Amino acid sequence: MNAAEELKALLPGSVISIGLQLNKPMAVIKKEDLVKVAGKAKDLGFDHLSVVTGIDYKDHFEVIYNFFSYSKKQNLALKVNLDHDKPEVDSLTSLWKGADWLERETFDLVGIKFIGHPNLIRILLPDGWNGHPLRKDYDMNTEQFVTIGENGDDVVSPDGTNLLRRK
Amino acid sequence: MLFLAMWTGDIMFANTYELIVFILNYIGIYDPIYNVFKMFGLEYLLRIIIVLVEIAVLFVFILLTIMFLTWMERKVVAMVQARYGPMVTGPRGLLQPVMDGVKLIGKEDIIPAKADRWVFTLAPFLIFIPALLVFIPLPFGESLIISDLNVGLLYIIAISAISPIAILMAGWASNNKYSLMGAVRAVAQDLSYTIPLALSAIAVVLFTGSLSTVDIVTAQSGTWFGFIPKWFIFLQPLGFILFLIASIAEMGRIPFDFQESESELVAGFFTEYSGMKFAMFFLAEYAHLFSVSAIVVTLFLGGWSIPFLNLIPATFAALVPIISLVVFVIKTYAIIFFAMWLRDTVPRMRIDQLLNLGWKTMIPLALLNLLVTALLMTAGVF
Amino acid sequence: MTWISKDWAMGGIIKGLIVTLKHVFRVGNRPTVTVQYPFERMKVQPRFRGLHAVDENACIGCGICETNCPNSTITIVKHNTNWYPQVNVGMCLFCGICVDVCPMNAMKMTGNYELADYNRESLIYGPDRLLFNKEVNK
Amino acid sequence: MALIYSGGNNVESDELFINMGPVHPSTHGVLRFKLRMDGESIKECTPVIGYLHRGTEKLGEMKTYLQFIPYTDRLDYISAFPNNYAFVKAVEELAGIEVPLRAEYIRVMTMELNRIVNHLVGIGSLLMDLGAATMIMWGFRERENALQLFEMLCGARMTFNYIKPGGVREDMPEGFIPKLNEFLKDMEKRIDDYEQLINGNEIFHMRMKNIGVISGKDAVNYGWTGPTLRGSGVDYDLRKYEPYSIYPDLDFKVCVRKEGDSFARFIVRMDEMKESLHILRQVVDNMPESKVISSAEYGIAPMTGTPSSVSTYFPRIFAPPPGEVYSRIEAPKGELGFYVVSDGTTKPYRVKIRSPSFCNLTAIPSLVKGLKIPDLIAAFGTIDVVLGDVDR
Repeated sequence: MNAAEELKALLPGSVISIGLQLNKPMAVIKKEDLVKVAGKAKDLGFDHLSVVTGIDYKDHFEVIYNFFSYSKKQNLALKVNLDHDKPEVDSLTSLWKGADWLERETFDLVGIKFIGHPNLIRILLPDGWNGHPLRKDYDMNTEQFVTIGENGDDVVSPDGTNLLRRK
Repeated sequence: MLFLAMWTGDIMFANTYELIVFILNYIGIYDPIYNVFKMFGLEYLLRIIIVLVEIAVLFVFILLTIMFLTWMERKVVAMVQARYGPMVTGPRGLLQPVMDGVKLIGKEDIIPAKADRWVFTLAPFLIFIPALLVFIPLPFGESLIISDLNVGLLYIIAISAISPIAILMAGWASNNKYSLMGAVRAVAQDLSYTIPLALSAIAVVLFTGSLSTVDIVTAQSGTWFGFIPKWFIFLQPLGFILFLIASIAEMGRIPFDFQESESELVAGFFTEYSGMKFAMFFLAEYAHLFSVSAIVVTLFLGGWSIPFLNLIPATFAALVPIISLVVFVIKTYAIIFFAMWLRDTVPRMRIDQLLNLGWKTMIPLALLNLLVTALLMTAGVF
Repeated sequence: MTWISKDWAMGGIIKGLIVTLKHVFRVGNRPTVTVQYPFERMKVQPRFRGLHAVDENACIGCGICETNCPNSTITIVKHNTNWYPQVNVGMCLFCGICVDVCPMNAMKMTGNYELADYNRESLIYGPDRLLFNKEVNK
Repeated sequence: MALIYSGGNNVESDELFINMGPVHPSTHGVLRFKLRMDGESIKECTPVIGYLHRGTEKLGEMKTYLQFIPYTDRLDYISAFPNNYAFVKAVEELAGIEVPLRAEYIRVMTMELNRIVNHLVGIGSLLMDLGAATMIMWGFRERENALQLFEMLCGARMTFNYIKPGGVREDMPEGFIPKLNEFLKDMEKRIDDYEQLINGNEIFHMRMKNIGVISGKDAVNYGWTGPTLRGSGVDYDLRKYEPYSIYPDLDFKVCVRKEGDSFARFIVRMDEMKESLHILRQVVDNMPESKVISSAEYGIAPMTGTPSSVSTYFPRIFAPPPGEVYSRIEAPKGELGFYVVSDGTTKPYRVKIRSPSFCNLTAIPSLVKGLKIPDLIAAFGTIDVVLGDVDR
């Protein structure tokens, strides 16, 4: 019995389906129950949150959490499906401190809101950037210009008026 | 004949002025010149001219030494790090300091907009001039001393205490947080390390009973049992180690280079300086390196005194001032090499660890050293 | 003084000083390794991926290198009567994919790595600068 | 900066805000720390990243699988082979490609060499930040030898593009193994030199011991991996416990230290270099003979072939079947993972990079709270991040 099946047995209401992500067990879960299932997974020994991936499938978003258990040497992936209009899911920062930046990055690049995240601001792109680049509908042809403002913050403008030296 | 007398120590000149007058007399041109000046009633002018000439010679010597030291530093670092170091300018890169100077002179002199202009401009001078003034009472060789002050050691310690003020001025006036932190660190460091420095110097003064540097050096001439030089390092091993560590801290070199620790504070108190002003800090740093090493040599390694004087044939007696100068320079360079060598080996300490070391370890040890020395002297052991 | 309770002898530092001194005097296979660059150069390995070279006879101007270039570095331009690649070295990743994909083995990369220039235009290497075999052909 | 006597025994000072970076000698690139300082001690540290963001993940969606490999070189540019391999491993798992044994040996060889290179640079720059510039020069001397080997092998010194789906780009050239053996022999003596120079140095101990302490549990919680995690006493190495490639056949031990401070992380790196040398010796001894790429479909016309000889032409279209995979390896800096989603076309639908530097940097704010700026530098140096890897 792999970890996904174990989870299914423990929380039958929350796990929608189980499957394999190639050769690693994966469970698709309800987005409302993410924290509950992840907490259960942590109790099962999955103490390492390896990565948080957000994927834009045009009609819906998927967020995939890859866990690993140092004690059992097993993998586990949890997947939640989100509506395209309202990409929101609970934050795992209460369980894993390492989720902080991973979720911020997913918010920054894919635009998924993590409810309950203490500091959900952009991390790689400057504050005020328009759009989330890893969405499939991101407009790549519009230029955005960034400078450092008076108090050290990033200033973004669409036409480059804030640049000291125009190109 | 007279040189022979000099060599045996019967005649010693108090300072270089008298040596020059003696030499001029010896070759017979002093009186004609003196008479020319006397004609116009300007005898004092001749004295001033001679003193100015010797100061000029000294400063040129110091500046050349500094330039050589910058080259040497880079070469030693390069040797440790399996590199060549400067190789292009001049033979084996010897003219590199000249090129550096030319480059720095050619640079734009930037004063930050919000800097305190006057203090900012004054600070490099205030650090550079004391760095040169320290050399006034330092004996470079027999009779080779500008002025044998009877408070020579005190003068040296007092003059080198000016540099923290200049550093604080530079750090404050730059209006830069890194500069300010560097300056505050430098002041804290200098304050805490001048104390063990002075305390271990006092232990030496106990032996000589005089603050005059010439007296200190003279007290170290000769040998015990014919083969151990009478250097104070053998009487004061702990004092020597404390003085060496404290003087490396005074120089502000790794492992104690907090004033400019480049990986933490970018460049410390001279972050905002450029061009010639930066060059002054740079030169002052190496002047410090040379002067502090010279002081270590004077206090603990016998200064210019030649331990095995009797091995020098009497025919070379005329060269005694030159030989003593060479001996002094060699000893000084040994200390400088040690400082450079240490710099390439150890990482930097942390500022609180440095202050801990200074206040909690070095000052008690220096006091203990002083106490033991005084007790042993009272008991008549020395 | 508890913070420095042990290691009073500073044995570690003395050990380190000995090692650095060995380097100063180059004791035991610790030679100077720097190469004085403008005066002497390092030997470039035969596989080095530097500036491109295009075999004039082999190149058929098919444009496979153009489509496979990750950075759109290569464009096919007309040179004399035939079509040859033109490489914008300023954008090149020097990944060697163009060499891998060339069906005729016409593209290769030379050991020329000194490609700095004064403006961006001169970084665009046209066929006139990339083709070899030219003289041999005549 | 004025001292305010606030009553009682507490002397408090005004807060000082320091902007450390993005241009600063010891932030290893363009990292920026916003520091709220109380005198010299750090009250709050906020890392600001993204100054080197190049949109590698977006680029991954726009390039074909083969075209994306050169871009992985630019993530962690100090150790690019593991980046190559991590992506290629994901693609191979996705497409089910068999890899010849010799190719796997060459891959492991390059990755272990790269681990040595990475640790040399990591230790060197740590020591340079602490003020001992000698180590980085010595490290770069050995690194240069390794880079020469890389150049010999694949023609590039840092950005290799060498590991391809199905194998490696080219077989080893003539005279590579003797040169590698020479390097290995040399390296042992050099590591002794390093240990003599640094390991016992009392000042180094003062700077590193009990600085930036993190317990194993916290380290796992923060998502730390690699040498940083092993410095905290967690015995984990993907090469050992989730083995890939030929690592199951190799004999090596996982270097673990219990202390969890900066010194432990440093020592783990030092020991790993020795283990890598051990692995390399086994790889060289057991190098099998076979082809180095399984199918020419993914590859590669011989680079040194005679010009104008017509090689067989392939329509080099490589499209893995639809699916998704998360594949991770033990890169020198920690766990490097690639999440690749294929929709059956020649370009990945989504590439997500789990970079070790990014995740290891997460813990910095809590790691350095209450320490001083020099300790921040020491702790940061032992985490050993490369900003190309953080910002991607």
